[in-house]
Amino acid sequence: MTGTVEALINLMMADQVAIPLLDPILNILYGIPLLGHLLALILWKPLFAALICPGFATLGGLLMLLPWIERKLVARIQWRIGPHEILPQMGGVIQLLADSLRFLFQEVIVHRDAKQPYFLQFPVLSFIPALLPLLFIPAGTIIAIESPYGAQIVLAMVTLFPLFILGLGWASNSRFAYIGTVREAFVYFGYEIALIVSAFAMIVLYGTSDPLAISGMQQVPGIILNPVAALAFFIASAMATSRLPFEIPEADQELAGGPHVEYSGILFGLIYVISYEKVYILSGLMTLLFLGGGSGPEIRVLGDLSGLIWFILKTLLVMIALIALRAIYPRYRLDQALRIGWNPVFTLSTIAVGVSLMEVLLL
Amino acid sequence: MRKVVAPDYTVFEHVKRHVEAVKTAIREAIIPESVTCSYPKERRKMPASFRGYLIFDPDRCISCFGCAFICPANAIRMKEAEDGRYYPTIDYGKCIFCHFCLDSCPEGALKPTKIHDVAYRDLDRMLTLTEEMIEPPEIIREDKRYVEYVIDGRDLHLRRVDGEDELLVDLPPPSKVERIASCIDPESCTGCRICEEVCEHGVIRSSVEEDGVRMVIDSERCTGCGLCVKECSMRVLRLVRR
Amino acid sequence: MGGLLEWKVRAPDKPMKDRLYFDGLKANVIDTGLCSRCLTCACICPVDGIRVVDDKVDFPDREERCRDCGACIRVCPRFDYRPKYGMGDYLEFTAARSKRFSGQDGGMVTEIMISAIEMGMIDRGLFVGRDERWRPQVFHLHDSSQLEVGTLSGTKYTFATVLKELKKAVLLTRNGVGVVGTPCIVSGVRKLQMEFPLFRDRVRLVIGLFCTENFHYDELMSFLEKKGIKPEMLIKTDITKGRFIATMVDGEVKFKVKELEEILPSGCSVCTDFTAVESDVSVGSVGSEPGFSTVVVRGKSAEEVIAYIREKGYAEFGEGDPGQLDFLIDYKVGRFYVKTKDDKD
Amino acid sequence: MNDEKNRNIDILRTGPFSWLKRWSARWSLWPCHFVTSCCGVELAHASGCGYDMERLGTLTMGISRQTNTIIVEGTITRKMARALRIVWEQMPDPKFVNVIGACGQRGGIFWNSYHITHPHTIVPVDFFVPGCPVTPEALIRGVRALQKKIEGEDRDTIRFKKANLQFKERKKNMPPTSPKLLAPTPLIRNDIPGGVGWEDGDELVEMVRSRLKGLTASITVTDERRITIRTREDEIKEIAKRLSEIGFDHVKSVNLVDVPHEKKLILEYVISGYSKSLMPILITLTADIRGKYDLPGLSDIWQSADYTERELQDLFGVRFEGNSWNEIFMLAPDTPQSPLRKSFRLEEEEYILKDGVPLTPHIDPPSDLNAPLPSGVLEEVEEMGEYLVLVGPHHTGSGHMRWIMRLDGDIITEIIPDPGYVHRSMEKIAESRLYIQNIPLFERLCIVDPVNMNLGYVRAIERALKVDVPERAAYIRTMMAELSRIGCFIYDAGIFSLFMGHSTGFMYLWAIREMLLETFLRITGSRCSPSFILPGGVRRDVGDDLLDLIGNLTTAILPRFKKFEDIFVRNPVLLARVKGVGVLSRDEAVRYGIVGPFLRASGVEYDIRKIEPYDAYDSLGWEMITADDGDSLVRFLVRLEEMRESLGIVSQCVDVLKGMRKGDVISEEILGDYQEGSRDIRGSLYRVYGNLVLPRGEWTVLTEAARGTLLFSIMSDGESNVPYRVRVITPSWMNLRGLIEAARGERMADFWAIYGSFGYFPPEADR
Repeated sequence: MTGTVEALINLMMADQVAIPLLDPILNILYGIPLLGHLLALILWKPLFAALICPGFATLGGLLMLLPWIERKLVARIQWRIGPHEILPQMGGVIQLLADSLRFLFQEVIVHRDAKQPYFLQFPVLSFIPALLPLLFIPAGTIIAIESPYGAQIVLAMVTLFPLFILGLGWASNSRFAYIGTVREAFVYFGYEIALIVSAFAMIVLYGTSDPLAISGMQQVPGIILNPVAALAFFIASAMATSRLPFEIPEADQELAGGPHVEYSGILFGLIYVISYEKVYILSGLMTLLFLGGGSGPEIRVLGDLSGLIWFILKTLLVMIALIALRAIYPRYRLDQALRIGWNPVFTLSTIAVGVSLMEVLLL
Repeated sequence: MRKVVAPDYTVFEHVKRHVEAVKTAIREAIIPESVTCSYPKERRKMPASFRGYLIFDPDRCISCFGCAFICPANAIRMKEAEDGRYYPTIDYGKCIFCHFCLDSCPEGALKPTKIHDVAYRDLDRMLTLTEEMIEPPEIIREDKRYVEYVIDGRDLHLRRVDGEDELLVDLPPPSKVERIASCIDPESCTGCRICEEVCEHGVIRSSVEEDGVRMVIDSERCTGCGLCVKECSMRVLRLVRR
Repeated sequence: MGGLLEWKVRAPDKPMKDRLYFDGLKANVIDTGLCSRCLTCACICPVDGIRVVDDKVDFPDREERCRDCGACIRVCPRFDYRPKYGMGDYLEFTAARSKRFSGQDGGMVTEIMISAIEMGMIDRGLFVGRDERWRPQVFHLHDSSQLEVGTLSGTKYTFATVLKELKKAVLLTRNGVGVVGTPCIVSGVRKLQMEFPLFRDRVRLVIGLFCTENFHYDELMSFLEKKGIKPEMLIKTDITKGRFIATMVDGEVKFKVKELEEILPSGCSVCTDFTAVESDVSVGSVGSEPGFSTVVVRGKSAEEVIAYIREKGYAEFGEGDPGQLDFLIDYKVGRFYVKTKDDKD
Repeated sequence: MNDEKNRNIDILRTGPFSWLKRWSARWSLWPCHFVTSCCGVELAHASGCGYDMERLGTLTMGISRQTNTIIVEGTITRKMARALRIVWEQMPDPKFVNVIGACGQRGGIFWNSYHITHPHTIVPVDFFVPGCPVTPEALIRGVRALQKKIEGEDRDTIRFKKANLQFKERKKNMPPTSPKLLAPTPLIRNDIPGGVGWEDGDELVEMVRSRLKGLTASITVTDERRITIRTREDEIKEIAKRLSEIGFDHVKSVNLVDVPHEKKLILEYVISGYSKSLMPILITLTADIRGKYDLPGLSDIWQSADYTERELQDLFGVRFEGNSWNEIFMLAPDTPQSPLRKSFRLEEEEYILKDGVPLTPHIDPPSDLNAPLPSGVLEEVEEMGEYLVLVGPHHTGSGHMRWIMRLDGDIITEIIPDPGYVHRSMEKIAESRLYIQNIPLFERLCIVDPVNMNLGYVRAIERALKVDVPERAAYIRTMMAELSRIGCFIYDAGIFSLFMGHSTGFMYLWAIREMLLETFLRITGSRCSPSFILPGGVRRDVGDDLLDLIGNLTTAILPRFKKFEDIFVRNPVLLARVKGVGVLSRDEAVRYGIVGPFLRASGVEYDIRKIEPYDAYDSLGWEMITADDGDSLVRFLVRLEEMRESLGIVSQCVDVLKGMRKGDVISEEILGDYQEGSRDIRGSLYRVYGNLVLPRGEWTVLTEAARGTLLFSIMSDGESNVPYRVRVITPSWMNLRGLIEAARGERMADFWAIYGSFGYFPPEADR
C-alpha cells in the first residue's frame, strides 16, 4: 500500500511543473504533509493540464472573462463603453460574475412540451466535449494525455459539439429551437470537412500529429509556412463556433437564439458559454497548429509556465480575432454559408494540402 | 433625376472591401470615437428650450384655462383653490411634454425646467397638484458633471464640464398685447350674469337695479383671460385691445 | 372693434316676488295649461336648463342652476298671451307643387327652405326629422342632399324641440337660419327676435305650418297603438277632411280627427292661430288641390324666395282658395271659446 | 398584482445568499426584446452608443426566458396586452417591470383610445417613468431606481415640495365648459366645388366624363388636382374598371365616413396613376351607402386596396365584396365592435380636477391570452406539408407585429401579416379633439419621422384654409422635414443592420442619430416629438446660432457615416445577403401599392416633393433618386442616396435662412387678432388655434414622408372645431403589402433583409 503511494508520489514528482521562480516556496510547501502531497498532485503535469491549464480552471476563468472581453472590445469598436459601473475601477471586469450568479439564482423553467430529462441533461453534458479535447492540447510542455494522434483526437472531439446542440435543440421542442438545430446541423456539414482538411494539411506538413511534436517543430510558425491552411482553418473555426458572419443557428434577429430559445436560468448560463468553450478549444488548436503552441522566447524563471503563458497569450489573440468578427460582419444566410464552406473554404483547404505537400517535397 | 446602380464586386474588390471593414474595426478599436454620456454620473446639458417638468407661478396665473383646454392628453386639469380660482394640476402619467400649455399661457405662469429623468413607484403619485408645482421638485441626482454635445463642421465632440447643470430655466414672460373683455351687443345680453360667475378675478360685476341689471367690466383689472367671452351664451362679449 | 364696458339689461317684471322668474312662468303659463311647448324659453335659457319632463316644460334643478335672468319670461309667447287668429296679412296667396321634392302635399316647405339655402339667404334650416319610432328629432338642414335621409318631410303631429336648437343654429350660422314650425313656434321666434337683436339679424326665414293641434309623443303613440298602428310600420300620417290617415307598410288606418280630442294638449286647445299669421310664409295642405301646397306669403324674405323659385321654375304654381281655410280657422277659434267656457264652468 | 410584485422582490430579499442574489440581480437587469410602441426608439437610444445602458449591466437581449426585466415601452394595446402577459409569465422569477412613457401609465395622449389597456392591470409594475417618449436618461433613471429597489431603497426619485398658495380674495367661481364645439347634424360632403382655376383639369374631366358615358357619375373639381366622382353604389365597380383602363393604377386610400344622422356611410376610394400625366392627380371615387354594411370592394381591380379594405372591415364592421379576408385583421378579439362608427363614443375630456383623482377610463384587461390565427391556416399548412412559424410580437426581429410565416423547408411560401399590435386608434381620437390637439397625436404615428407626419397633417389644414406660409417658415419647415427624413433613414438603416446581425452598423448610426436628435432638441426642446410645425408656419423662429449648428451637422455626420459605409454598406457579406433578394418589378410595385423610395427603387419616378412641390422644395436644387433593380439592396441604396440629397437640401436651407432677414414665421391670416405671436407663438397658441374651424369639405393632401407617400384626408363639416373624420394612410401601411409579396418565395432569413430594406415601422402602419 505504502509502496504504491510512494511509487505514485515518485511518479508525480518526476513529472512536476517546473517553476524555478517559485522553487524555494514550493520546496517548503512540499515538506508539509498532506498539503505537500496535494500540491504535488496538482502540479503533476497531466493533472495540472487537466485541472488548471489549459484545462478546467483556465476554461472557467476564460468563460468569465471572454464574454467581458468581447463586450468591452465590441463596445469600444462601437463607440461606447460596455460593462462598467459594476466595478468602475476595473472597467466592470466582474460583469460576467454578476450575470452568471443572476442566472444561477433565477428560476429554471422547464416548459410543458420539453423533453424533460434531455432538456435538463444536455446543457450540463455539453461540458464533456469541451473538456475532453483540452486533455490533448499542450500548453507549452504541459499536456494531460500525450498521444501521437493528439491533433486528430482534438478534431474528432470538436466535431462532437454539434451533437449536443442538436440534442438540446431537439429537447426544447420549440419551433425556433428546431429551425436553429437544423441550421446547426447544416452548418456543421459546411465547415467540418474544411476544418479537418486544413488541419490535415498541417499534419502533412509537420509529418506528425503529436501535439508536443507539432509545437516543437514550429521554429517558423505554421501560419507562415502555410497561410492558406491558416485562413481556411480560421474561417472554418468561425463557422464552427457560430461567430458572425456565420452566427446562423442562433441568429438572434431571426430565431431569437435558436437552439437555446427555451432555456432559462443557469441552464441557459451553461449554454451561453458553449460557444465560448468552442472558441477556446479551436483557438487552442489553431495556436498549436499555426502559431507554434507554447513556443516563444523562453522566460527561464518561469520554467514550464513560460510556454504555458505564451500558449495562453497566443490563444487569447486568436480568440479576440474570432470575437472581433462580431463587430465587423453581418450574418450570412444558411445557403451562402454552406456554399462558402464547400466552395472557397474547402478549395482553400485542399490547396493548403497541396501547398503542404509541395513544401514537404521541396524542403 | 439620378439612378442608383447596384454594385457588383470583383474578387479583388471583395478582398479590398473585407480589408476595409476589418481596417475600420481595428482603427476604431485602437482610437475609439466614443460618444457615450455616462448618465447617472454625468448628464447631458439640455438647452434652455428643453421640454421637461413644469413649474407654476400662481401670481402670474390668470386662470384662463388655456393650458387645460389645449392639453392634447387632458393631463392638465384645473383645481379649485381656496379662493375659488382654478389653477392647473398636471398628471405626469398622461403628460406628453409637448409644452402646448406653456405656449398657450399668455402670462408665462407655467415655466419649463430641465427635469425629465424621474421614476415613480406609484401611479397615483404622478398627479401633481398645484401646490406641488410651485417650488422646483427635488430629484435624485448622481451627476457630478455635465456633457455638452459640440458639433463643429467636422465631427461631434463631447465637452465635459465638472459641476451640476442648472435645471431651472429663466424664461421671460411672452410679449403680449393687453386685452380686455367688452360687450359688443348689449341689447342681446340676457342679463344672466354667467360672465360674472366665471370671471375668476371679480372683474365683471352686476348690480340689480329696479328696472334691470347693470353690468360693469372693471377694465383696469381685467386680465383678458377670455372666459366670459367663451361662456357667454349669447356671444355678446369680445376681447378687444386695451 | 370697440365695445362697452358698462351696459344695462332691462329686466322684466317679476310675476312672483322672491321667487325665480321661471317659477312665475311655471305658475302663469305652464301650470295653467297655456304652455304650447314651443320651447322658446329653453332656447334662450343661458344655462340650458329648461327641458321637457313628462310632457311638461320644466327646469328641474333650477334651485341650483337658474341664473334668474328672466329671459324665459321675456320670450315666452304665452306669458302675456294675445291669441292670434284669422288669416292675418299676406302678400300673396297661392298654391304650388315642387318639381324637385315630393313632400306630403306639394313639398313646398322643403322647396322654400332649399331655395333659400341656394340663394344664400340662409345656410341652414331647422327641420324636424324622426327616428324609426317616430320620435321627433331636430335636423339642421344644410343641403338638399341631406334630404335623402328620407324622414325630414312629412307631418309628425308631435311636439318637436326645434327651438331648443335654435340658439345653437344661430351661433353657428354664417348667413342666417331658417325655421319651420307650427304657429306657436313661429310666435316664439318672433318674440325672440323682438327681444334679442341676435335672433333678429340671424333668423332670416320663418316658415309657418297650418296647424290645428299637435300631440305629445307618448300619448299619440299609445293612442295609435290602440288603433292598431305600430310606429315602426308607419310610413306617413296625414289629416284630410276631418280624418286622420295613417299609412303603414301593410295598409291604411283611418279614423275621425274628433277622436283625437281626448289626447289634445291643453296648450293647443287655447291656440287660435291656424295659419301661423306671424310667419314669413305659411304652408299647408288645406286651400289647394290635392298634391299642391297652399303657400301664404307674408314677409319680404319669403317673397324673394318665391320669386326665386318662380324664376328657376322649381315649382308649379296653381290656384289657392283662401275660403277653404275658413272652416279650420273658425274651428280653432271656436275650440278656444269652448275651452275658455269650460274653464269658466 | 401587488402580491406578484412583492413575490419577486422577496425572492431576492430572503433565503441564503440574499446579498449575493441582490447584488447579482442588480447589476444584471436584462430587459427582454419586447418592443411595444414608440418609446422603443428611445430604448434603442438608451442602449445605443449615446447612453449605452450596458454600462450598468443592463443588456437588452433575446427573449423572455433569458432575461429578467420587461421595459414596457409605451402603449399596450388590447392586442399587445396578451403578449405582455405571456412574456411576463414566460420569464423566470425574479423578474421586474418598468413602464416607460405616458401611454403605459394613464394612457398619455391615447388615454381615451378604444384599443389601449393599462399595463399595471396586466403585469405588476415596479416603476413608472413619465415622458412621451421618455428620454434615454429618464429610462436609465428607471433602471437605477430598480437597482436601488433591489438594493432595498424603494422610492420615487422625485419629491415635490408643497408650497402654500397665497390667497387674496374669496369668490366662488363657475368653471367654464368644454372648448369643443360640435355642430348638430352637420353636412358632410366631399364634392364641394373648389372654384379653382386649374387649366389641365377641364381637359382631364372631359376625358374622364367621356370614358364614363352612360354611368351615373357627377364629376367635381374640388381643388387643384383633386377630382371627386360621385356615383351610385352599384356602379362604382364599373367606373373603377374604366378608370383603371385609362391609367389609374393604384389606390392611395380607402375611406369610410359614418354619417349616422343621414343614415349613411360614405365610401371613398382615392385613386391615382403613376403615369407622368396622371401623377399628381387624385380622384376620389365616392358613393353613399345606405342601410347596409356589404360594400362594393375594389380590391380585385386595385390590389393596393386590399389591406386597407380589411382594416375598414374591422373598424366599421362592414364587409367588402370581393375581399378574400373575412376575419379580424387589425383589432383584438375583445375590442369594441366597429369602433369608428359615430355611435361608438370615447370618454369625454374633463377640465376640472375632482376629488384629486386622475381621470382614467376604466379598462378591463383582456380576459384571455388568446391571439387567434386566421381560421383554416393550421389545417391548410398541414395539408400542404408546410410548417408555421409565428414571428412576434415578442421577437428580436419582428417589430411590433406578428408575422405568420408559412414555410416549406427554408422557403417562405406565404406570410400572413397580423398588424394592429400598436393600433392606438388615432383616427377615432382625432375626431374628438381640437384640430390643434391632433398635432402631437399624429406626430406619434412615427416617432422617428415626426416632422413629416406633423407636416402632412398641418398641410391638410392649410390646404383647407388656403393659407400661405411665410417664406422663412417654409424654409424652416423644409429644413426640419429633411432632418427628420435623414433621421428616419438613419433609424431604418440602423434597424436594417441589426436585422442583418450587424450591431456595429447600428451603433454607428445611432451616434449620428444622437447628433440629429441633439439638433432637434436645441431647435424644439424635444428629441423625438417636436410638434414644431403649426398651421400657417412654425412654432418659433430658428436663430442664427442654431442655423450654424445645423450647417455644421450636415458636414459633421459625413465622416462618421463614411465609417458606417466601410464597415456595413460596402461589406461583401451585406451585398451577398441583400442583392437580388425580394425583387419587385415596376409592375408589381405599382400593383401592390408600394410608395416612396421603395417604389422609386423599382423604377417609378414619383416623389411628391417633385410632382406637387410644397414649402420650399421647388426653389431648392436636388434630385430624385431612382433605381431599376427593385431588390433589397437598391431599396436601401436609394434611401442612402436620398439622404445625401437631403443633406444638400438642409445646407441650402441653412444658407437661405442665414441670408434672409428675420421675419414672421406664422402667417398673418392665421394669427388674426393675435399678431404678437408672429415670431414666437408662446403666449398665444391656444388663443390663435383653439377655435380653428375648417371650411366644409374634404381636404386630401399628399406629403412625401421619409418612407413614402403620406396621405392625410380631413373631412370637415365647416362648423365644428374638431374634424369630422381624419383618414391617415401612412407609407408603412401601404408598403406592408409589398413587403409580404416580396418575401414570398424567398428564404426564411431573407425576410429580415426585406423587412429591413423596407424600413417597416409598425406603429406608423397601425396608426
